[in-house]
Amino acid sequence: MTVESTTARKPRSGEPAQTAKGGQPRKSTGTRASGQRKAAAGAKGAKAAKGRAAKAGAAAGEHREDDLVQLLSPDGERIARPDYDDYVADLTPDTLRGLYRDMVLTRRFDGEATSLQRQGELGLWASLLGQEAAQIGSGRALGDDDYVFPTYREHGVAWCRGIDPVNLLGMFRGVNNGGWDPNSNNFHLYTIVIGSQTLHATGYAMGVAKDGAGSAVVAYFGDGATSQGDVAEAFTFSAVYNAPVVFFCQNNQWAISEPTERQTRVPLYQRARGYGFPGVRVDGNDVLACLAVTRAALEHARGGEGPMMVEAFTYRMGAHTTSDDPTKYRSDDEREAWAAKDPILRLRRYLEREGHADDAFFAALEQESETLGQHVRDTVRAMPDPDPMAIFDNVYADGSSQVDEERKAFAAYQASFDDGADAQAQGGE
Amino acid sequence: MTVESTTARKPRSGEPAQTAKGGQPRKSTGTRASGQRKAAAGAKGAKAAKGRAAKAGAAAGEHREDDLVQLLSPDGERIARPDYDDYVADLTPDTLRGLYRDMVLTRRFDGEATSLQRQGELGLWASLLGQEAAQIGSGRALGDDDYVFPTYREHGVAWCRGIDPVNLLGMFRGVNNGGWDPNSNNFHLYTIVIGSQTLHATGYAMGVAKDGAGSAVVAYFGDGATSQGDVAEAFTFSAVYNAPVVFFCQNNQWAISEPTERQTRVPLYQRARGYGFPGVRVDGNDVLACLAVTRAALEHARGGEGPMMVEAFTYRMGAHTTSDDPTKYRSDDEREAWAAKDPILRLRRYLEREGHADDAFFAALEQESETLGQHVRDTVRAMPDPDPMAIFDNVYADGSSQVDEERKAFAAYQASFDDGADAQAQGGE
Amino acid sequence: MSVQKLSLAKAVNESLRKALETDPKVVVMGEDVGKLGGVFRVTDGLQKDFGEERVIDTPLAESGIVGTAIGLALRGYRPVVEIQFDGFVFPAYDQIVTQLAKMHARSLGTVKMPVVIRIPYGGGIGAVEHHSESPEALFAHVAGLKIVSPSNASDAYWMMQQAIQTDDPVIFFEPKRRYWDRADVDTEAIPGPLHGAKVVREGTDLTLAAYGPMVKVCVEAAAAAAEEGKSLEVVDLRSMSPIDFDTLQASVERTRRLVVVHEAPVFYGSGAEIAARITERCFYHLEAPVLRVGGFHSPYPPARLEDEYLPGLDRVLDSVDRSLAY
Amino acid sequence: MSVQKLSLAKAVNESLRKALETDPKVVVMGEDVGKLGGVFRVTDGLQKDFGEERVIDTPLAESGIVGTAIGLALRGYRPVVEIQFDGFVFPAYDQIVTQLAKMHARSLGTVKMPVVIRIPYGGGIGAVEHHSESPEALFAHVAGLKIVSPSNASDAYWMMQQAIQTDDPVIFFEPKRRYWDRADVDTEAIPGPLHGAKVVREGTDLTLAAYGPMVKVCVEAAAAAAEEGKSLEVVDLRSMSPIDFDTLQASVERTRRLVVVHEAPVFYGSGAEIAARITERCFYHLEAPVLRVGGFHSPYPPARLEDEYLPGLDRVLDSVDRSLAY
Ligand SMILES: Cc1ncc(C[n+]2csc(CCOP(=O)(O)OP(=O)(O)O)c2C)c(N)n1
Ligand SMILES: Cc1ncc(C[n+]2csc(CCOP(=O)(O)OP(=O)(O)O)c2C)c(N)n1
Ligand SMILES: [Mg+2]
Ligand SMILES: [Mg+2]
Repeated sequence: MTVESTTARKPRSGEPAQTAKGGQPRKSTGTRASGQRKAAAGAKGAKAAKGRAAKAGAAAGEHREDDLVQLLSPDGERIARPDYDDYVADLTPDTLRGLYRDMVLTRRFDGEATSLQRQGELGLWASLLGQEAAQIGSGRALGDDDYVFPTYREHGVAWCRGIDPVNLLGMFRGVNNGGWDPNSNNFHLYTIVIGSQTLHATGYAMGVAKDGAGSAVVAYFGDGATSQGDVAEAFTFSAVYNAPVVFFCQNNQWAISEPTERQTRVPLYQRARGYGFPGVRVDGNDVLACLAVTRAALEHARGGEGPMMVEAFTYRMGAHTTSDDPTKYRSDDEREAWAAKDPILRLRRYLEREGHADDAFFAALEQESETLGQHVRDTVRAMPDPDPMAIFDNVYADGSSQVDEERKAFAAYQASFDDGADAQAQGGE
Repeated sequence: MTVESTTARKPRSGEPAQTAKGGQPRKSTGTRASGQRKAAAGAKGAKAAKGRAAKAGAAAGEHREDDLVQLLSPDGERIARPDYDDYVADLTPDTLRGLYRDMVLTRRFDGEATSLQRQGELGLWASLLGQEAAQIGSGRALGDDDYVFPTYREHGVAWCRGIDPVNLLGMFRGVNNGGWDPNSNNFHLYTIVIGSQTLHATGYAMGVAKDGAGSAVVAYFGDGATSQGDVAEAFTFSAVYNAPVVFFCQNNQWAISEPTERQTRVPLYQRARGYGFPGVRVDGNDVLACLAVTRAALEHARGGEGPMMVEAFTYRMGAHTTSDDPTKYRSDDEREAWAAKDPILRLRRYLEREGHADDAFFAALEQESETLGQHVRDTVRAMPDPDPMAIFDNVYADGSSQVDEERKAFAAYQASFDDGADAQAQGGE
Repeated sequence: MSVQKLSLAKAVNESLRKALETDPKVVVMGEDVGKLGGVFRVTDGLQKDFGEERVIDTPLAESGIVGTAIGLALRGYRPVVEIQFDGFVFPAYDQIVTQLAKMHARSLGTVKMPVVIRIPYGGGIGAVEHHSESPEALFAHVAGLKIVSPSNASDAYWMMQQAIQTDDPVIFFEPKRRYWDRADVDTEAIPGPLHGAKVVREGTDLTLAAYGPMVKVCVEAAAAAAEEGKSLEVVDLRSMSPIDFDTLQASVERTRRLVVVHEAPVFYGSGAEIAARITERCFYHLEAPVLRVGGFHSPYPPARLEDEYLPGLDRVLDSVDRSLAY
Repeated sequence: MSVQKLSLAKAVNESLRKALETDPKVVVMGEDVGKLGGVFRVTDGLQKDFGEERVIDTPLAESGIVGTAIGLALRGYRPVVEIQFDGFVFPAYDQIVTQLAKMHARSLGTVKMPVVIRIPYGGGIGAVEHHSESPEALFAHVAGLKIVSPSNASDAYWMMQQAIQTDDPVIFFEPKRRYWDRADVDTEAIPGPLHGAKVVREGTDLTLAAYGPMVKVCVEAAAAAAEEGKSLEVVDLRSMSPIDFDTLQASVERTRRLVVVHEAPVFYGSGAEIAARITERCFYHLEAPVLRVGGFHSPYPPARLEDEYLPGLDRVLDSVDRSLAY
């Protein structure tokens, strides 16, 4: 049995952000010529959404520094937010449980990956611990036709897109540099060079607009990334071309060892205004708020209003990666304080408070978690090393005589060992 | 007789932005160990300035889109601006005439350069026509210890710094890539790669702060440059380190053939806010307003408040450079409309209205213009081509065996012609 | 057959026009490529005829231009990007090297990157700093990129057609000082392979290898040498990555001597790769070491010195003589 | 005399400490260099001892780091900049190539650029993409930059001292997989010239030339070859720009054979320049073409393939045999 994301498990319905596209099965985009269909769908969606988007957009514009959008208190109480309540009004207990389930399974997967790194099965792991609400909230806001450009830490978003999380591990194990077809789930490859993908997202969104498609693009990036020139250029291009892109910044307050004050002296969401589009700060540990704000931002983009920025204010509970030692630069107190705002706990409290989930649900989920963990462990351990000749594959789509020459020489060199002809082989390292 | 800038001509006094440094003669900065002196001076200046700077800064923060700081109407009427009036309260008729003189002589120099290009004496010229007020206004706001990082069009600022304008022509003639010692006038070399110098300015300003010097740095750039990632990074670094740098953007509304809408969808001065420092939009054809706003921004920077952005809203009356043909992309009407707002005419009207200048002044200035023109023409025509061996000079400060080897080989090659030994020499191109 | 006499600039323009006509996914983008038609007028008239959605004036940010072109390619477009001058490609270097070049491999082949980056390059036009450089080696070292440079209008036309059709990123270096050189262009010919070298003049005593702007200089040098009874073969490499070593090797095996000529600095330049590889392939054939003629290890000099800096007939012939003296 | 056994990382650390102590104008800057002491702990403890004004955690923007370092240098500082990994230097490439490298020449010598850019480089540590590259050739082609790479702790210490004292920009490539290798460092020795090569093992049959991480591999290869009766000389080039061709030439004139080894791709790599120049200088001495061993023309592969990709003992010895077979 494989455990899938809540979205992938069942046809979607009743989620307003997807209304325009209803329960249509996911299709890869890429070069397909479905411009017309999407254009129509987009127009419909845009119309329906317009009013609300404008409302939320306006709200965003007036945000004060401390105006963090929050729909759930850390204790799991529902907080009224007239400007965003509409965006979660449709959530059924089932959907809420689904959000919870996705967060729990993502955390479980993440924990497994951390263990696998410790066991030497992975070379490195970048944990999302603590950022589950930001990722599941925003990830579940996406429509099938929307497209995601992640960093290297968007495991929860990948999960929402229906990527088998095991595929994410290939690059961390060192068997590939990205192990999935971006177009099969509208989820681009992980990008390690900080900020680069925001321009790809913008270009993609320019293409979406050109196609008259009604979908949107989400570019994920961190607080540290906001300092990169590329991110600023993405802001400029998207504003100038009015590209339907949502800039989703997970401000987890650290860029490796550097606190956000090393990147900015004002809250990051304010950056957007100076480029001519709205920015909103949302409680990144509140999955409902993240869902609502992302839905609003996507509507804004799909509705032809251009880019929008979301700053999800959250916290990186773990180390930057398994190579990092956070004790060198941050206090335990800070981590403790944030543990109290745990995103999963918060939704659980809400579910329990409202009576939306019972012990059976939690027990079944625990069982699913175990199954997922087993699947991850088994599959990763079975991942073979690539064939050495793979070095020469896919350097070019249309080939290159330079690669051909080197491939040939290397094959001959390799063959010289098979022959046992080469005495030096014995001295190899 | 050489014609010098108004500042260079006489010791300064009575200009409040320079009070802290009084009439001290200009000295080169660079690595000299005058930190203490300047720190002290800076502290004094900062204190005195604090009140006004805060006032102007606050005003900047509240700017609305249409809030263009203007002290002189196109007709030369003085417009009251309580937030900036203080910054020009000290101006004597003599100072006003000096500003006029600097604008006129700058325009004359610029026109000579354009002619010299047409005559084949220069390979290229980037005219500042129409931007005299932005450059003289901001340039005259500078203190001796302040440092300027220009683009390739800051001829008026160079003039204010006391650079012999002929030195600016070397790179356009093709005899060097920058013909002055930046430290002798605190005026860095022209930078052609768009935006790069804003980071140099920021780094320099970080050094100024480290030294405890009370001076400031001004980075000039265009509207097009605001799209470059480097400029955004300069904003980030200067804000994070609270570096005393003024970002002076001359929005002349064109980046070669592209109007400002290709770079932004909101007024450029708003960009600063998103990085946590104030931005002001000033009428770039109003020399008094440019002087006042730059003085305020410099005070802000010198006073330890960090960076500030000034957008001087002006217009490029000429072609981008002598290689450009603006008829391909812009209408004559636009140019006409702006001709009516001519910065020199505007100040002349004010001077005349107030009775600050008589015919004798204008006649003498005309004479000075002629002298300057003659000086420019004579000096440029006499500028020798560099020695071919100069190719190998200054590649490294500490030498390199690679350069030595190539220098030697080239010298030998050159010598082979002198010998007349090489028959091929006859076929040379 | 349809033969026209076109300048190199116009040949690129016609080729772009053809591509825009044939493939709705082709877009042209860059600074000033629209209304102005580019600072060299290479895209002249294209925006007028194909609209602002196809011929796009971009913000002044090279990383943004290439980065968004990558995104457009991911969406199924085939962007042809203009970098205004050689010296302004560096802000885009990161996107080119870490993203554009590696995306196909990173995706294990699932994603293609049909992006052409046009760069007017090289000196000889009396320009200011950053407007005369030859940075091709800085790209050729990077796997995943293809690097070409036409030397004449006909090649410019056809190589641009082929570059746009390639599913890999191609850096298309246009020899700006040859923009105004005219030649017959047969727009219905069947072109040779994009990465194939061409023997443009046959000879027996020595091979001159060049590409882009230096081909003309080499052909002229060969003519001058012929008057002195020396028979030089000239190979137009056309592609710097990959390099058609087979054609060059065949030539050198005949002539036994090779001089490589380019504008870029010799130190770590493309001549080094060619010299090293040809020496390895033709070790027993070579009568002289492969010699290199090119720019010096110095920043490109101010315009009044560029005639000294750029390899001209004299410097080429000097090296020819040095080679023949072995 | 003060000899300590230090790891290469610690040797750089001690060298930076010494520079911070001696010259108040030296500042260390980069991402995570402060409290964390860098991801490789090369700057460990420096911020604690010299404060945040001397050891500066920067925003996450490499162009900004190098660009502000240039500004600081103009103000009289001597910045030592860290780029966290080889693959992240490219956002700074424009500032390095168009500004840092050219400022001294642009100013006709009036301005100096004493900036050191430290880059941990190369593979062999099982890292993810962009963390294992060897981009030295992409800098060495650019005039105005000096490029060095130490192969051991002692050189690391001294070359860093010298690099900081140089009035030109120096790109200091640190062989990250040798960070933990320990060697004696004499902090009172008199070092050889920064750009001088060193014969680190003498031999008579063939010269192996390498720098940085590959020196160790070559020394091991020479030891293995010795057991088979082949006498290999090993030259540690130490500097890739300029290159000490004199020392290398002298070696090759003795051994008559040369194999150049580096991690970077062979195609357009530093081996090409070395092969071309040494062939020119030693044409009549060489018994075999200069052979090159290095990375392939492909993106650096995923970690599980890097042992195949990187030149190891076997591949070096294979080329030695090929050379000797001529
Ligand atoms: C261009 C570039 N420079 C440096 C790095 C090394 N690096 C990897 S992650 C990271 C910090 C990123 O911080 P942030 O953007 O906040 O994302 P987070 O890791 O916190 O999710 C750094 C400096 C990189 N990957 N790319
Ligand atoms: C990085 C870079 N890209 C392109 C160019 C070519 N170029 C020179 S000036 C210019 C327009 C600059 O516009 P703006 O910043 O508004 O300054 P202005 O010329 O209007 O004063 C361009 C595109 C350049 N110099 N540098
Ligand atoms: Mg972060
Ligand atoms: Mg402009």
